[in-house]
Amino acid sequence: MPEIFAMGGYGFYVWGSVLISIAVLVINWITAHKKFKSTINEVKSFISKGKE
Amino acid sequence: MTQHNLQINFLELYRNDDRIFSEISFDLSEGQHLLISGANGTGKTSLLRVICGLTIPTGGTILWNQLATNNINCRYYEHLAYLGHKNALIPELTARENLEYTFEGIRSINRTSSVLEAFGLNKYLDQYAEKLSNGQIRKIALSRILLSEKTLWILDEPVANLDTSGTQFLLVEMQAHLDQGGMLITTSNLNDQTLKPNSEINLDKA
Amino acid sequence: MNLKSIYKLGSPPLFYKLCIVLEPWFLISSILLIAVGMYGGLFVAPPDYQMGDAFRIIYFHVPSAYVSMMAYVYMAVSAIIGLIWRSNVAFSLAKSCAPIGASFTFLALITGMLWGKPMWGTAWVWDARLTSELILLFLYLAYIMLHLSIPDRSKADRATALLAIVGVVNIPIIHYSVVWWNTLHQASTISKFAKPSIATEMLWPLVIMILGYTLLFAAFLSKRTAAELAVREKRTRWLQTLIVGDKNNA
Amino acid sequence: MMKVLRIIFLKDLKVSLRRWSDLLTSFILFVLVCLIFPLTLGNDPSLLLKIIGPVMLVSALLATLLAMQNIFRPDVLNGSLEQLTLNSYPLTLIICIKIFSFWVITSLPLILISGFIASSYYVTGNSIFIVVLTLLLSTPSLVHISALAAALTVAIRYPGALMALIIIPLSLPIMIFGAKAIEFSISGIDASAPLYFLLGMMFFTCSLGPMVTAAAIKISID
Repeated sequence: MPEIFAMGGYGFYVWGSVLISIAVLVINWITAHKKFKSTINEVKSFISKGKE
Repeated sequence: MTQHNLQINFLELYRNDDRIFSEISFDLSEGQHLLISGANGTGKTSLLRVICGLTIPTGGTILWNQLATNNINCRYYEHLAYLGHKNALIPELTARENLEYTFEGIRSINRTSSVLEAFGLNKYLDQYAEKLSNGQIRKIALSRILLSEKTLWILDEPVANLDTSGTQFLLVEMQAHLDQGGMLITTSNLNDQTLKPNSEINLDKA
Repeated sequence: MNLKSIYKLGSPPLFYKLCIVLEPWFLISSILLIAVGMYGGLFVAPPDYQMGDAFRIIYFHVPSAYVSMMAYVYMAVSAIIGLIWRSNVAFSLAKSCAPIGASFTFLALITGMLWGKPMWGTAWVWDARLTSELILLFLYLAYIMLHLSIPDRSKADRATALLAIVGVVNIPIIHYSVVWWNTLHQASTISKFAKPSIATEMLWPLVIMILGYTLLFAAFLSKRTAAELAVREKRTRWLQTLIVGDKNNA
Repeated sequence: MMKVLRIIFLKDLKVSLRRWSDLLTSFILFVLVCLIFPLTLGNDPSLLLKIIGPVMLVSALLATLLAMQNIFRPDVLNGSLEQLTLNSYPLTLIICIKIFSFWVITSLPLILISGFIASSYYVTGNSIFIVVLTLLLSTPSLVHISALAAALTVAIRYPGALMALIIIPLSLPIMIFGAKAIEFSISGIDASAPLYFLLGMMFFTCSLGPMVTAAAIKISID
């Protein structure tokens, strides 16, 4: 198993790019999700405020 | 002269979800004067800008001689003269140059001098616009409207910061314009009846 | 799909529901595809004769570069549709494309530099494709900054749509002027990014990764577009019933 | 028709001449930036000959960026741009005239002085003409791109940084080919290839630029 991480000496670069890709994509997902949540709540409050 | 008319139906404008105005419909034909009244901030200026085509409304249509104005812009503007709160004068130019700047053709000389005489602007013609007082700049902007032979005049609070003689002359000119078959849309936030409009739209209602 | 149904697709309520429904499917399928692609790329594919195992970074660089380019073109097309038909759907699509596209461009840049380190010794080597990727990032930043600095939403939508159209017209010009400029300086280094005639077991993970990244882009896009559309259609009846109606989103 | 356009053009020239401070600052910036490089880099001819291309183009870009910030801004503030949109001539034509008058005001002096600056960089013979020709061909494109950026950011209070962020990526091809044209002519190679590209870019931006800028103006003064 360990030689998999070695990646023929370039382990740092390959796994580095893997980790960065996953990190950026996850951050992308989180921001998209959070933005969706906050917008829906904002629209909800706008609707309830509009109702009174 | 063909019979011009301006038709507006169900105009509405929302800006970032707050309603500026909605359900505005009216019909304006030659020789008529429409007054748009209402307190400050009820959307009078926005309504005028929408009619001029400067602002695109969220809903509703504007028809000039039964043609939608947004696709016949240039022909509509041939008949339109608009004066907003800003006096559209270039400070670096003299009053005379400002007057000539937007004219398409040579005005009849006596017509020009009579208007300028009435507004008492003759001796300020060669001064830079930035040196003139607010009232005088307003008069120059108004005289540009009076001298432009356009059928539809849209004036935003024309009598604001005008002295009495200027106001009198302006009223006479407006009446003359209406008699010659011109059309007029004005706004005023003080509900005086000096302008004697044919029809009125009040934007105060919610 | 005759024109009528395509036009119907543009109507906000249907598009909003579509985004909400499709988004989890896009996400699940893209995660699966990326998992398979990563496994194939990192472990199954044989090492490259020249680059050894470092070439596996291509499985992360090429898909993100592809998606970043596609995202800008997608943004420009929806900007054009938005300007012509003044449709809120198109404007919210264009606006939500920008941050996602920018993040993928950034990803492509980072993996490109990590790629350059083992291959050419230095991270930044002014390679034609990397440089035009960097300029693409600046085009995205210009779009996002312009959108943020104009307060009135409908004015911001239309102004940024113009910028997107001008940007997309200039992308090929910029790319080929950078390529021309690059051939003057380093005619020798053949960029490894050129479509290598690689063996099939190296190729299929790449195709799967590109597909996975595209679906991921679609998932993020539908998530953000739903949010943008909700903001723009706040006052409409259909949205209020939808928002108040669906409990699961509460 | 032509009479009115001539009136507008002369008026723009007169207005710009009266706002001479903007005209001068962009001209001075160009000369100063071209002056700073020899002072900081020392004056051995081989080095200066190498850097004249990029120096010329970059300072022309900075001068245009600075000068074009107030092409539309004062007119929007005093409302005269609205009057320009509300007349019976298409806005694209008026914007074309306005941009041309600004090009004459801000870029023409740069082009005229660039010959002298080139000779101060030990450039000799035919390539001084090439330097002037390169600037002549590249400044219209820069002016049109900056006008578009100015139109897009006219409604924003501090547009400086955003304008640069919009202009520089879009004007990269012009910078690359301009610098290459000068470098080719100095090192004796025939510089017609990059010059043809600059000519192409000039026609491209001068034909489409005003249309897009007019649309941007209509959006900004909404």
